[in-house]
Amino acid sequence: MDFDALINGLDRHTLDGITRGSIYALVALGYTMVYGVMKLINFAHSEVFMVGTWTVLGTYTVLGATAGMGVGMVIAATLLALLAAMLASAGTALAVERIAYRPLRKKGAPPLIFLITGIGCSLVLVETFGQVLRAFFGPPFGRVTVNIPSVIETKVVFTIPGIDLPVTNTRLLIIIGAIVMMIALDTFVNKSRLGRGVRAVAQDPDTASLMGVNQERVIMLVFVLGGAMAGVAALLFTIQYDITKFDIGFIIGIKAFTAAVLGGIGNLRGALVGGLLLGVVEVYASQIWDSSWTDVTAFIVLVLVLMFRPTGLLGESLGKARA
Amino acid sequence: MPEHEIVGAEELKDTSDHDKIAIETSGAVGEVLLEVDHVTLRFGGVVALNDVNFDIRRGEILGLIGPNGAGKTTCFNAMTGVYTPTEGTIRFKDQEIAGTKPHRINHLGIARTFQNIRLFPEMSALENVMVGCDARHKTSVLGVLFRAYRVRPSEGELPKSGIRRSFAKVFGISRHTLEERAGRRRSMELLRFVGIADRAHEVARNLPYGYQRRLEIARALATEPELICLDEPAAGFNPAEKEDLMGLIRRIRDLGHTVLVIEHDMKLVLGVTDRIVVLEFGQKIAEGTPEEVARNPKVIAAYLGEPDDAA
Amino acid sequence: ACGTTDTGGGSDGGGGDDCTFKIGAMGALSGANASIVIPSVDGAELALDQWDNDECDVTLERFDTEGDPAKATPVATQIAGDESFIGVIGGAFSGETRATKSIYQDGGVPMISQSATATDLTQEDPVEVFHRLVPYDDYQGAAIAKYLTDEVGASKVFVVDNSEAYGEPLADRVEETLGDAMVQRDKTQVGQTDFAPTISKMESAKPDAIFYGGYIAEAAPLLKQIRDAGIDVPFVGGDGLYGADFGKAVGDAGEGAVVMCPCAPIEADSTFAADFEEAYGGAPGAYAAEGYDAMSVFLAALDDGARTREDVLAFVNDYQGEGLSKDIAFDDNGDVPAEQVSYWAYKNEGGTLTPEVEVKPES
Amino acid sequence: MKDAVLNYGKIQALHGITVEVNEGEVVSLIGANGAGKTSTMRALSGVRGLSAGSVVFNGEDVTKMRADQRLRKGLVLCPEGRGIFPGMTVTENLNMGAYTRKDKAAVDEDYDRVFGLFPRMEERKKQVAGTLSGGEQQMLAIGRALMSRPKLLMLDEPSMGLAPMLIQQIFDIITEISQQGTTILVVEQNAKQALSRSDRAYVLETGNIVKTGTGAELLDDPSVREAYLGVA
Amino acid sequence: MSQILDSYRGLQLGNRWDRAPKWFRTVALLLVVAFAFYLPFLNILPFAYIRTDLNPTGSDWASVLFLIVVYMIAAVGLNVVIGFAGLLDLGYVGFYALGAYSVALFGSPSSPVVQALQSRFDLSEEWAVPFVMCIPIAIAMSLTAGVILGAPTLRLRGDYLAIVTLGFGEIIRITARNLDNVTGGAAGITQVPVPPGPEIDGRSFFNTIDAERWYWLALVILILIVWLASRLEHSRVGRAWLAIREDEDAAAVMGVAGFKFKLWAFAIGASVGGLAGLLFGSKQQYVEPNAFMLNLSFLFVAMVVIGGSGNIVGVLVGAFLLTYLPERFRELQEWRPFAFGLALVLVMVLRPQGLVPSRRRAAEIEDRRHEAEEAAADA
Ligand SMILES: Nc1ncnc2c1ncn2[C@@H]1O[C@H](COP(=O)(O)OP(=O)(O)OP(=O)(O)O)[C@@H](O)[C@H]1O
Ligand SMILES: Nc1ncnc2c1ncn2[C@@H]1O[C@H](COP(=O)(O)OP(=O)(O)OP(=O)(O)O)[C@@H](O)[C@H]1O
Ligand SMILES: CC(C)C[C@H](N)C(=O)O
Ligand SMILES: [Mg+2]
Ligand SMILES: [Mg+2]
Repeated sequence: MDFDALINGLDRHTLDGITRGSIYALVALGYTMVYGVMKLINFAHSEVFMVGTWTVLGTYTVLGATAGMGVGMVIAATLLALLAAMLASAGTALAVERIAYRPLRKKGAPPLIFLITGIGCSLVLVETFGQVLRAFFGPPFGRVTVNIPSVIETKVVFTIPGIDLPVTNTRLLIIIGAIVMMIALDTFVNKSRLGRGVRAVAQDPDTASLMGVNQERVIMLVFVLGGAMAGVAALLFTIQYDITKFDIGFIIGIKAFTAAVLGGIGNLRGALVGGLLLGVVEVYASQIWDSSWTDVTAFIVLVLVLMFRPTGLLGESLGKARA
Repeated sequence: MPEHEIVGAEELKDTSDHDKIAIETSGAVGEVLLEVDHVTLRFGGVVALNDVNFDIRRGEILGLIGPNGAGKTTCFNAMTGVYTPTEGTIRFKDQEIAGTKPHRINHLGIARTFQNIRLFPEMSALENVMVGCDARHKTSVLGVLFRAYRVRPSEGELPKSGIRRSFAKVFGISRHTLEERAGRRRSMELLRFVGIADRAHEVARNLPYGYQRRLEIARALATEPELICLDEPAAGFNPAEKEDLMGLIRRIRDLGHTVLVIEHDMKLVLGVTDRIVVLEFGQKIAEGTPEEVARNPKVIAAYLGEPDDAA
Repeated sequence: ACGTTDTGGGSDGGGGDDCTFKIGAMGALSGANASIVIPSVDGAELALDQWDNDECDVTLERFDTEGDPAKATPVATQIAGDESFIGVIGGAFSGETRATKSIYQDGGVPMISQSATATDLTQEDPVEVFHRLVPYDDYQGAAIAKYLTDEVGASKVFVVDNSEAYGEPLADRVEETLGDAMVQRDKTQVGQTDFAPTISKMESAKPDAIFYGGYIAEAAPLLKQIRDAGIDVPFVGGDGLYGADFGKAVGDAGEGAVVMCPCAPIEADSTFAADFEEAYGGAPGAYAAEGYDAMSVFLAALDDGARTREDVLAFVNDYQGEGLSKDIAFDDNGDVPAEQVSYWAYKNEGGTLTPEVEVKPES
Repeated sequence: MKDAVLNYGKIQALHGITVEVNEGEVVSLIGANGAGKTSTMRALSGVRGLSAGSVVFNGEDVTKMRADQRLRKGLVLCPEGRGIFPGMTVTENLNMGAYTRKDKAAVDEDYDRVFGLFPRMEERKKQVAGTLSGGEQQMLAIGRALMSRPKLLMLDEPSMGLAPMLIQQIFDIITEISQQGTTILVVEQNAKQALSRSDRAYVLETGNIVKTGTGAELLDDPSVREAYLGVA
Repeated sequence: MSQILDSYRGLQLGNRWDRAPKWFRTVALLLVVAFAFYLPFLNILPFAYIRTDLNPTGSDWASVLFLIVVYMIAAVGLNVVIGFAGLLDLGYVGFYALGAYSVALFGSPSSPVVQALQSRFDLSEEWAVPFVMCIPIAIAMSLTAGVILGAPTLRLRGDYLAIVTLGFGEIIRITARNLDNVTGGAAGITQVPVPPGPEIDGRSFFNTIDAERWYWLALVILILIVWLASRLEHSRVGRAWLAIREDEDAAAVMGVAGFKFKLWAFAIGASVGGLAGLLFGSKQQYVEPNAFMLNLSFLFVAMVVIGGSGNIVGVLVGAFLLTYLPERFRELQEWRPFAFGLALVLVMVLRPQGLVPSRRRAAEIEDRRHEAEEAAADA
């Protein structure tokens, strides 16, 4: 155990943790929104994220984007990749809903069944990139780690004065990107008409439909929004880590789900709080011990939090998200 | 799930043998059974019960009335361990029960029904009642698994066929098996007592409303409570059904149970209870015999309204 | 005789003078690490194709274990139970080898591994049937450490491993040999993508070289993030990175990274390279020569008239001959003598690993 | 509504009933618990589909429409048990009532109308609806239904769970709304009140219409008096 | 596909079975059991096509049978937790791992624990806890773990419990991997003991080659466990679980000690899982942390749900299919996971109640389906 390492670089480690947590938080949104409205853990959401990362790679490849392009080109390529990733992820999420969940909803199946079709869908998507597409198109599809060109070159943009902490452009982008998206989504759900519809269905689906809310559309909206957020997460992830893989979603998915529960599943702001907290806890833990103990620490923190706050840090319900 | 043994036709007769389901009581009629002592219960800012005091005496039928939201159901919940009072105590047979877990309170001898029916919808009526009977059974989980606790059966409990009979004579019969049989018998008896034995094997979800209400009562009786609390048992009954229910409540008392009943139907309340407690805004505003309460101006103002409106 | 029971329902028994046999190859033929296994099996197949023997009919059966010990055991039981298998090439990884060698021992199936390097396989509880063409990690670790100190000239090495059965003991060995020349040690996890905690440790330790014991999947993002953080010291990995996919996955950031392998480079203009290229459309990759050699030993046994597992095992135990990768002879534990092995550092240049220098560890 | 049959699983809740409401009327539906009153309302509003029969509204067949589509046509249900959104404020709940409407100015007018009917709601604008008293919640639910500008307002047991005084108030409001030109179909256990306030009424028993007539007629009918008014 | 399902439904196997006379059921059951014991030698065409070793790269039939039965045991145990008590446990592999590790840690002469004991008590290098003693140790360890995990977390609502148990499974695996000097770390533990038995052909009775003996052993244990589990189902305990599942608060007021019964479900599930793990570890004679990845937990849950949560026969069928099919179709090689995923989705969408559902569940779902269909007014 090495608490010195933690204390000495506390600012640095916190920044690392927030960066990591921002991605968790964005992915967690998808879990939390779907859960809030349908009381269902969407196990395929991790693959919605995975598809986003491949879309970024695809966009870059099509555009021929590489490191060292002009600033204008970099911005254009990044924005295009963002758009493409959001679309692809949202589309994947929607497809999962259509194929794996909607038929079950029509049959009134119990929640456990949704879990299994979710796992099945997740496997199908993973294998699509790890096997099916490879069989047809060859590499880069397959089971190996794939390099994504770092279109945005990592640079230190400024140093936080006083604590002398250098902040790179990519980190800044991730943190700001995540927070902006969260605020946008939160505002949308709390202020807009459609958002009100989402909250109404979350609280009482039958009555909501009596108010003229089309439940099916709300469900679709929830998947689309969650998917789009996963797309944003995918772009930010590739900017920072420059890689993807057929099963890249697995671990991030589990972490994001943990984050959602930590913050209070069903609660949008909880996803942010849970994500950031989880990221920070993990980074701290890998300083005190090493990375082989991070997951254990993270889960123990989760259990401790749930023992004192059985519905997560900020409590439940999408409907009550305003609390 | 294999179907349960088919119940013989004679079991469906609506006469039931009270001796088989009457309970043993451990005290004298008229002594205080349950005492609600300065109980206050708050939910955040809402004061659902405010310094409420009353007691229930063994063998009586006590009515609890009051406008909607007065705290009647909350009072039930506090007595059955669903909520813990913020202040004050509740004593049952001189034992403090506020804050005790619901299942422990049941074991002490209090059972209840729910305002909005809460049966186990996918279980048959009989199974619902058997869950109640199980509360009095002693076989542990390991006992069920290994059935090592064996009892020497009485003559009537021995199986008919030869080999099994001698086997049971030598090795005894596991307590689990005996309890299971006894529970089934008693449950059937109770269903007959409340008058719904004809549909014992139907899942609760599919029973008509009136049957469901009575099933809830049977299930509560199965736990052999000294005090049974009924939350609006007549809700949705027509006048004839209400008349029947009044008879049933009296018969329940005759079995040895003490009854506490919440009801909005004044005809029923005035007709069946020995005493009435009136709540309003979480406070007790009156207590007394039905006649006294019905004449009480406070009660009329708060609850009954002009005589014409007492529906 | 190897008293296997007759569980192989569909299999026709081999043995006798009739020379129809199968040789199994088991390893991760799919999955993220397939690129460090497939070339060796291809090499073995090449040896079989080139084999010239009218009398015998031998086939190579590939068994995919995904490198997972749990999946490898039924495979091993199947091979052991089927008399027509007279030998096994593999396991490719140490974990699956550890899990299956007692099964092969019970079945009397001779094994020749092309790449399993864990020390304990031969040093702690050796079994008679197990042989390998590579040195164990004690030597590999020492060679890596030597490269780091002598060739790189490092005196402050940062050692990272992946907490798994292959990377951890290798890194232990490197650490042991480096002694004071190691500044800090850290561990990562399989599947990890964000290495910020490790990198901040590196930043404060200010190493002059980094060693990573693990596989490609995590090495690529790790190295990228090291470079992104502006740490420009040499990066050295073990044979877990010795695959064509490493260069592809790491991209530009991998330029100049070094992979150490207990395998000699195959001359690009050798006939083996040419044949391999022709058969599989690429230069021979990881352990291709070792795979070729493993098959050659078995084939030599058949040439020699061995017709049972017992015969083959006896032949392999006493085998002495010149192989593609090295002169082959197995000691009592099944290891090739240390002096036969050459260690090479390969440098990643423009996405391909090119031999840089040979390293001789003093034992 | 014609020959409506509605099933819950194997249970048939409505055995082909026909209910008619003319424009401008107040019609009430009475019957014992479980008679199928709520089921009728659900079928009319589209929360549940019919197994047979049809629903015609303003000359248009809406049988196959979803609840939200019917709402747009002006067919609005204020459900049994209020069904307010407990996590939203009073204002947001009212907003939900106007969910499908785009005419902002008219919506603002309706706020004033609702607040005019229920001054209590104006006082509690910012309160989270879950913490309102039962009577207040009922007012909110009716107010919210009005926000959808119903042509036909269906109220399922609006007096349920209310103290006698409040019941009086709610019925006064119903009368007022009706005078403002909204057609009303109301389900009530409180048969006496309901009948005296309505133009016509239906009596429902175990999924069948057993009686129909004007409110006053039924109030005098001896069998109705015995069964639903508790007067021997 | 749905036609096949319909004609299958038309057979009404379940009802016919219940109506059949008792002697018929006994005889049929005995025949099934006898056939199960005979399976490893099944060699008569066309039945032999079910064997997994027909093509050259197939895997050993008896070994596959063994694995199937071990997974069946695990699935029956998990069914107590999920199917009976209605608790979603996504970390069941943790108990399975504990069982395997218990026998390895205490029974293998090369385990650090045994070595520590040897030097502490001056025992010989050969000494280790005998296999028979390892069984109670394994059961006790996993049972204790079940209680330790359950006690603080069973109060959590359903989906929270799912993530906490998932975390538990990971904690067990990672701890086993990291604690080098207790568990042997990532390299694992070899020389795991096997059950005692007479030597045959110079090999111990339970060896790595003669997998059918392992299969028979596992089968006997499976039959025992199924017998005990079905005792639970139709008793006050099973009723209590059902009541909790349906309405926990109402059950509590009826005197059902919800927490206690849930904890029992957890403990029973855990010890059965531990027993399955013990068999697995002992047969492998090698235990290492990567054998207990999270995916295995999902697989166990899938077995329970696909087969028909709550119905023991269904769960057995689920465990059989999910283990057997991937082995039978090894020739599909890399396409197997894809096919597996596809099958999960298809089967569940077509048959949400599971392949062999408990009748109660089937009725429940059937009713809800009608409702859902009718609720869709545009239908
Ligand atoms: N869990 C809770 N949280 C907050 N407030 C509650 C809760 N339960 C009850 N209340 C409040 O406590 C008060 C008393 O409710 P209670 O259910 O006891 O009324 P009641 O007398 O049974 O009425 P009714 O005749 O309608 O059954 C009400 O104002 C109610 O809103
Ligand atoms: N969701 C449901 N599932 C199954 N049966 C139902 C369901 N809802 C209602 N029923 C049954 O349908 C019948 C009619 O019920 P409905 O709710 O329409 O009666 P109601 O007249 O509104 O009664 P109340 O006075 O209690 O509101 C009853 O027998 C009831 O048990
Ligand atoms: C192919 C090699 C990377 C295998 C490695 N030497 C091992 O023992 O696992
Ligand atoms: Mg109440
Ligand atoms: Mg109703």
